Amino acid sequence: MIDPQMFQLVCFYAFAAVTVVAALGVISLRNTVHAVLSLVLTFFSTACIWLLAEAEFLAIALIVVYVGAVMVLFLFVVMMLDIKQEQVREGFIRYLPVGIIVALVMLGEMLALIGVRAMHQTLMGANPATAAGVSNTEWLGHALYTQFLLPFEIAALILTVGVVAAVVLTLRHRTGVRHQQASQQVLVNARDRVRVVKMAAVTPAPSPAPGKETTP
Amino acid sequence: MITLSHFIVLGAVLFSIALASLFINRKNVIVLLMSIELMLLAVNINFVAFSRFLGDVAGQVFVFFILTVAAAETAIGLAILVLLFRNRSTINVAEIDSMKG
Amino acid sequence: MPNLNDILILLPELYLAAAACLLLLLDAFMKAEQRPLLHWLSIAVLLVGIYLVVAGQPSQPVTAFSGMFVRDGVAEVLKVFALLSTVLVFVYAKPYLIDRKLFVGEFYTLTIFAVIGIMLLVSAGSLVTVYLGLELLTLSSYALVALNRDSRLSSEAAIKYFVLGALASGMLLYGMSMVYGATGTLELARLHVLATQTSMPHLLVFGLIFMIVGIGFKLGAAPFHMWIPDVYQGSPTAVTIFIGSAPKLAAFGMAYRLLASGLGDLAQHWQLMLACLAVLSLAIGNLVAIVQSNLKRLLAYSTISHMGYLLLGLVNAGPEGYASALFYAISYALMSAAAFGVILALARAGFECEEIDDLKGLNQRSPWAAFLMMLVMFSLAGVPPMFGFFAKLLVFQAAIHAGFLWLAIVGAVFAIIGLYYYLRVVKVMYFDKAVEGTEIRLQGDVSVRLVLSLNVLALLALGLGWGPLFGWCQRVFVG
Amino acid sequence: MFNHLLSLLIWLPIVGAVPVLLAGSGRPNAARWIALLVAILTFVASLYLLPQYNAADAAKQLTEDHLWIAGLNVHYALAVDGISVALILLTTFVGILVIVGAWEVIRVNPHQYMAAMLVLEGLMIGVFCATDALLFYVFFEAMLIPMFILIGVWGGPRRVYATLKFFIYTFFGSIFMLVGLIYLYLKAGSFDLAQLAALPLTMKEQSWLFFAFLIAFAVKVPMVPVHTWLPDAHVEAPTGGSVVLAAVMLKIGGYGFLRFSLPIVPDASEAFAWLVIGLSLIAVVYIGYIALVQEDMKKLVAYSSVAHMGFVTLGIFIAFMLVRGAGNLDAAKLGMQGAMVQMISHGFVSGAMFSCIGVMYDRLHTRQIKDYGGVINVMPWFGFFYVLFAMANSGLPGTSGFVGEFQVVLASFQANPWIAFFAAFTLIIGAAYTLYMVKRVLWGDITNPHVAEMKDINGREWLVLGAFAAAVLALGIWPQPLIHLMDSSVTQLVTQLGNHKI
Amino acid sequence: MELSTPILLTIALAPLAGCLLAGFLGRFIGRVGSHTATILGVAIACGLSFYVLYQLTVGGAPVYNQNIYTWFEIGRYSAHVGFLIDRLTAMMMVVVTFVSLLVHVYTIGYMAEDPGYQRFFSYISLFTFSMLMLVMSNNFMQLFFGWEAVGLVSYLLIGFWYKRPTAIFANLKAFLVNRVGDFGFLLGIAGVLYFLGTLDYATAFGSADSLVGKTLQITQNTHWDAATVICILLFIGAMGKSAQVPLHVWLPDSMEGPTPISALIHAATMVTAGIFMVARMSPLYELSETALSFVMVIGATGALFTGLIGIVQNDIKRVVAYSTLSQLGYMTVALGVSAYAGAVFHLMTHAFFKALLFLGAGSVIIAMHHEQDMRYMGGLRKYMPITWLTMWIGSLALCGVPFFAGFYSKDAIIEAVGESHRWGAGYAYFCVMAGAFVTALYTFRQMYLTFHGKERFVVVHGHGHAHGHDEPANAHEEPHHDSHKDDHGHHEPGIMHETPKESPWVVTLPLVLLAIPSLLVGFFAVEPLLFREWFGGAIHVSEANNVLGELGKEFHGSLAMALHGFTQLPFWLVVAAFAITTYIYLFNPAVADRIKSALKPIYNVLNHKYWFDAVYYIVFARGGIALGRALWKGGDAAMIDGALVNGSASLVDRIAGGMRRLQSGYLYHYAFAMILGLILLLGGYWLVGQ
Repeated sequence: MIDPQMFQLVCFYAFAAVTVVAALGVISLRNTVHAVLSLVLTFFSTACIWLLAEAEFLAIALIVVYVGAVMVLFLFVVMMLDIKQEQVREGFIRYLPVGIIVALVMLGEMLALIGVRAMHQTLMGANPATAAGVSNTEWLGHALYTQFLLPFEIAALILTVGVVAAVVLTLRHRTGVRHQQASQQVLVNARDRVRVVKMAAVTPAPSPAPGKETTP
Repeated sequence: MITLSHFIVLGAVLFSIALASLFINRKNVIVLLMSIELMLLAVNINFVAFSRFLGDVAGQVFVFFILTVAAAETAIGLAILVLLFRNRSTINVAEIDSMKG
Repeated sequence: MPNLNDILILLPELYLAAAACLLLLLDAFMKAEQRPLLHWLSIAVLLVGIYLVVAGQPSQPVTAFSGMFVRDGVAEVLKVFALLSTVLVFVYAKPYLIDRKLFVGEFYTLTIFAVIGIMLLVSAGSLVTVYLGLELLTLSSYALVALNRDSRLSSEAAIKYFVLGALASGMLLYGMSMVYGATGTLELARLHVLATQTSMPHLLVFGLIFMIVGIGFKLGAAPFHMWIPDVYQGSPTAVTIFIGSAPKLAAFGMAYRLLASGLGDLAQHWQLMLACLAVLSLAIGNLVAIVQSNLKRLLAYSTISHMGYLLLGLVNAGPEGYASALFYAISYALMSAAAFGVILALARAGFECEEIDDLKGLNQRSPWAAFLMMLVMFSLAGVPPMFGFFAKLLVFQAAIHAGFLWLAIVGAVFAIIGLYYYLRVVKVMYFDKAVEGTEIRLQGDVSVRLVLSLNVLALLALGLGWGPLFGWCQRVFVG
Repeated sequence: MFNHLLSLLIWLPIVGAVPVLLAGSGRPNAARWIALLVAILTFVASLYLLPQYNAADAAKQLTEDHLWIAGLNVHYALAVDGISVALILLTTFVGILVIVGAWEVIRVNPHQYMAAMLVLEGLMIGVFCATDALLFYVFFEAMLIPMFILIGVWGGPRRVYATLKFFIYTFFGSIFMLVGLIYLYLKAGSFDLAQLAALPLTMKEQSWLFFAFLIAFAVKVPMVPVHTWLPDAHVEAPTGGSVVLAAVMLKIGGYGFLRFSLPIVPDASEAFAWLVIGLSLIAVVYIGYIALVQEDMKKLVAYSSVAHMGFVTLGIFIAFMLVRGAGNLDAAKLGMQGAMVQMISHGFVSGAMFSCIGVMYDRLHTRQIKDYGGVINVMPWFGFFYVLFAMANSGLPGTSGFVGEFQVVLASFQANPWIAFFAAFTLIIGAAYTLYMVKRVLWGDITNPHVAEMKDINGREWLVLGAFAAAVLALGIWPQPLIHLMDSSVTQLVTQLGNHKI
Repeated sequence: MELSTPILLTIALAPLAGCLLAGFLGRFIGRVGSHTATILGVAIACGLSFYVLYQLTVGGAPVYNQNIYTWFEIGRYSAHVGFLIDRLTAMMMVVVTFVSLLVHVYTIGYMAEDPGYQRFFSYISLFTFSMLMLVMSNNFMQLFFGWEAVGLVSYLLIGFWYKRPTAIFANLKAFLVNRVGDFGFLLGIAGVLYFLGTLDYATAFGSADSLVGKTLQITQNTHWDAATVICILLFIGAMGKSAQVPLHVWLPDSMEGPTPISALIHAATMVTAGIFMVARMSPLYELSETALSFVMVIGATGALFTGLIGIVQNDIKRVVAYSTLSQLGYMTVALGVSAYAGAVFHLMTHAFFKALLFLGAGSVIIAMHHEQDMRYMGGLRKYMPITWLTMWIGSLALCGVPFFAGFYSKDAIIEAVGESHRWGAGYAYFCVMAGAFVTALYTFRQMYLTFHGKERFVVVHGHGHAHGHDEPANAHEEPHHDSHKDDHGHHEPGIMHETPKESPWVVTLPLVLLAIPSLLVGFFAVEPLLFREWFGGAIHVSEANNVLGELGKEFHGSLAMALHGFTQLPFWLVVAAFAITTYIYLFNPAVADRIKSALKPIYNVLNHKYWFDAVYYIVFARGGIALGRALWKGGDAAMIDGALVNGSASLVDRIAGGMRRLQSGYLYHYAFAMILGLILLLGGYWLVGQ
């Protein structure tokens, strides 16, 4: 019988490894679409790790909100913008050493200050939600609508702002666009439509048909 | 046995990766946006872990809000990105230097 | 559970949120010609907001929504001046927006949302509220910066602001997570209590450092200042004026809430860190401003240096220091509003009045505008009897009192260097000959001129009678 | 109202500047007349100080004290002693003359010029009245603004460099004083000068504070080596600006030493008196030589100002050697009175010299000595005044220039003969540079045809120069009234020097 | 009967009133009005001075010593304006006002055609006022006032013809050299105040004895005797004003001024102020042998060596000027041997005969139409007999021929020096003795060249000639001289357009009036002044130093003294000089040139006036300007402004320029900065905080 705790640990390491590798992929993959997909993988594995921590609601929310919405948005934008692939990774290698050094220094300082050793003694206790006799979602939901009511409302405002901002930034009332105006079409006179121009009879030079050029 | 430090170290590693990405990526703004997502993810891992280990709900609620805000933030960020691309026809970070000094 | 009392305490914010939504709706159904109505309505909304803030102010600090929201004197002062400076922003911005076809309802609604963010931030009783208030403010700001959608500079500024802002938020959050981990609470009041009892003091300081980065970013203190020049320059001036005024109050509020209300007992740690930030800000702000030719950019660097002075007050880490920093933030918001106000009033379609040289010979063309700008510059430079001088005096005093005499001397030295570029602006206006063929004078209607004049003269008047205001600032920290 | 005489003196010109400004460029004459009226009213009001002020009483008088800023215990506190009264009278006197002197000369925006002058006058009076250190500082710094404008707008070709240099130099000096004042406030809980004077301070504190004060006032005086702003500022300033700058503003430096360095940090002042004395003597000799070779008249007079102000600082600081070294209070008083008389006298003489140069400049539009020569041929009346002021500048007895120098030399001999030796050197070098200029400008045959076209001074210029001449002679012939006016104040100041703080 | 203050005030102020009238209202009251006003003023002063003298000597009035008003009063130190009228003062007042009055009158003729007529009268009246203030003073402050005021007037008058480069060079030089003296004088006064605590004569002299034994610390180990320091410092002032070597260089140049001025200021009165001052300070000088020796040696050097220069001068006024220098030397020697009365006596006689000589020279100059070079004169005796005669009287007085005024004073000095045993007295005796010979040499040479021999000018009738300007003196080594232009088209040297003629009465009358005292004053005054303690308390001589007292024992009346004089060496030296000059200039003029070439080196030395001027010019004028320029460019411009002020500004600029590059515009740099900031904060805490 596998020790459930050991199993959890193995799972944790597996998901953590995937998370880190995928995260590295996010920042190093040449193709932006691949990078986005790598990020999706990161989120997935993180969600799994959260499941290990018995934060089911957030794990699901992460996948639903992030993978389902945000990442799609990313992909949409990546597709929309016509980015030249060759250029996007230029210089990556050149600055990689600096990046690694900085990241390592950062990590070193962080780990040193966090006091990892002390935390290593901290074991996961009983699930507080279970202890309270509710599910994780209920547990969260209760807090959210009582203690955290105000933040919840603020979050609503923030989303409103997000909508307004996205709209004001991207919605265009294009002035150059020609709409069909039926009333004017109806009112038009024939002579306004056609102008008869008299021309000398000249043999036109052979030239390619205009239609052919436009086809890609 | 999963301890708190496992989570925190994972968060720290992700955070460091995201930070490093921010300045070794010199061509693509989208990667920067994704790095920021990574960073928030690291934060979220921390919060979830602390919440779980402390047995306190607030951390997980905070994660909920972070996710919400991050979504809105991403929407705005991408909108700005689109604007940028429309105005300059590039999202190359190294070319966004009209203002300096 | 929240009750009616909670609602009453939150009334100004709720009112503003409702009003903002209404304005948003109104705008959707409004014709372009009717938009001035929106302008006046927005101003009225803010003014009523001020009234609600002041009128409903409880005599003792009260909390609402499970301690998420604190309504105390500090919040009151900050809110009043944030609202007030936003009123100024609206007044000054109108002609500019009209000239540039940016006169859209979203400017007003987004700004009001940002102000709500500020109000929530400065009233925050919990790290969550801090974060959400901050995000409400910054997200609105991102959008405002990019408001001029066809401008290369605007979008560049917006993306820089966005990426760096998100980075800063990330760091702030990381710090919050650590603080949470160390203390197990998000409530500032409890944090204050638990901070001394934690078994992981290093973790706490570690979190503190990350939070200081977030605060430094919001203030625009070096080395987290890099966004300021580009954003100030790239944004439409009507937005720059907003970013340059009310959010500085918010940044002070945030610093106060996090550092003083939350982690006041770690002062010995953050004092020195803020001192370092202050020195760097003073140096970078003042020095680099010297070589600027763009007026907005110059003011941006001047902002950085001013935040350095504000930090001088904060390092005191006591009531008098907070009072002086608050005083400084107020003075800076008013001065900044006035400075950009003059620029806005001088700009017109096809003429941004952004370059320092655009002000050449202003005294010949428009003596009053030149006079106003001169007063503002002297105030920013800290020459008595202007308001700005006394603000500096107070932060110097606070720093010295806390034993940071060297810091005050550094501040003094950089004040001299700073003087140079402010004087350069005055020089251009007064001593240089106007360029032939340019026409530069005050634009806009009576309201702009009147309010602008009042704003600038207030800098002088407050210089002569800053006692009551300072008294107010002092009182809110004593109780 | 007479409880508020000092406030009246300060605010009358400042408030009076508003209608002047409002008169606008459209009605320059109205602006001029209003300005003159205000200046005259101020002068008349300042004359009222004389009967009001009791010279026999050493205490500060005509006190006004209102709490200004409760939070910092800052007071709007005004009071005068004899020294202040003398300097205020000088200010209001010069105030009229610069207005008259600028009458037709300033053509561009005369209303702004006049308004700036009036504001400046009010602020300078404020400096001399303030008994609260912060109030003093406010006036002290605010003064820079109108002066900055005066030089920058109506100045010469290099005015921008000059005025920036002026402003930044002075600001540089005073900002450290501000830090020092805050430090003192934190110790004393008040900015009141009397309380600061009574504050015990260690030698280390005193030394730091001493240098904070020194740098502020040394720049203002100006003392070597922080004097280089002065020649530039003078050369580029309009005549009126130069007059005010030389006649009154420099005095504020000397006044500052009396009000701050001496009472607040007496022991450090004693310890570093050698430094100030040394710099003063360098000012006399070194600057004298530099003045000798100046080719620009204003620069020359500016340098001579530095040299003359050297006597002021010398007279003030030998007091320490005399009081604490020799125990000779009377000699210290003599030196300090000499310094004070020198201040007042230099106000008249330098003001007059700059007015003279202005008269010539208005006619020929150059200040280069080489462009002149033989001016006396066409401007005999002007020549009379010019020679008179030149002689006063070189310290001829019978003119005011002599009195202070004489007293300071007499007093410094008591301190140390060598000090007197170098100080008396001014007799030679001062005469050399002044008369060398007179020789090249006034005497000789006319070589520049433009000089031949110069007209002698008109009635307005007569009035200005005549008033200066009257003052120069009156003070030179009978200085006792002035000395009596300041006597009790100086006595008290000197007596206080004997009190050690540590 | 006591002297009344109003009278004394009138004496001082009457000339001032005249001065102001002529100066400020000259244009309205005209020439006649001006000279009337000023002459009236001086005449009043002169008359009242005689009255005062009479009161003091005959009327038995006590010494007047009162303050008029307080100049300043600070603690125990005070300075007043007041008068001390004793016999010394009274004598000086009479001399000053009398000579001044005559010069005023003379000026009517001399300056008749000068456009600056009123101005001139105003100046000389101002001078009279200043000189009276000087001599009447009862304290050091007022003394210094008068001292400088006469310097001012001297400055104005030397530069009276301000168009001339030489004149304005000379007046600047005069003022500055005087200032060098005043420098010492002021320090001397400061010393008096330091040691005696007062500026009042009476008090100071009264406590003079307290100086004995006091010292002044000069360096750590050097202490100088107080009295010596004070006296030498004061004497430095006298050296400037009374043109003692080496501060004598201004006096010859001062001849650029109109001749009446040369007579009044630069011969009779102002230059003797130094002598008067030392005599006045005799209570102090008596305390210091060293100082007196110093005075004596300086005086003796001047007496001989400046006289020697006179021999080679060709300008008629310059001869007299050098003679003045020499005679001032005599007076100074007398002071140096404590024969103060002798010095003052010589001062008085000299005032008369030297004024006479100057005015005579002026008369000649008028007649020669402003030609001053004696080489173009000769044989003028027949054209201007009064001038000739009076000038001979003056010359003989100058040479010290018995019975003439100069004899009594000069002989007394020589004898007094002979009596003295002071350090340096031997040298001084030689100098004054040789000086007597030299004096006679240049005096007779001058008289012969001017009045005797054959005419060295040609009269070409034709067109008239405008008077009004003296011509500059002969070539001398002033740098500005070359640039000098003849301002009214002067004739060729030696060409006259009309015959010389005797001057008008306003000119000759003063000559005659001065000739009388030059002849007689010595005979009558010698006994009381020198030997009968006439000055009373005004002059103090300690018993040990009383050389005049020694001489007095052998004095048996003026007549006997004169007769005795014929047997003395000085007289025979004069005779010898007379013989030599008579031979050379009257009979064999060619000898002069031969001697000149034979003694070329000595001639050169004399002609260049021992190179004093040249050295001073190079060292002080040029050197001062070079030093000033070096300090200016090197110190102010390069070091303070260049390195410190602009240097720090450009340093700030450069740093700013460097720092702005940090703001590169690249997002990744911005992010990097933030991260770096974070890392540093963390690292800082890691290192420091833990």
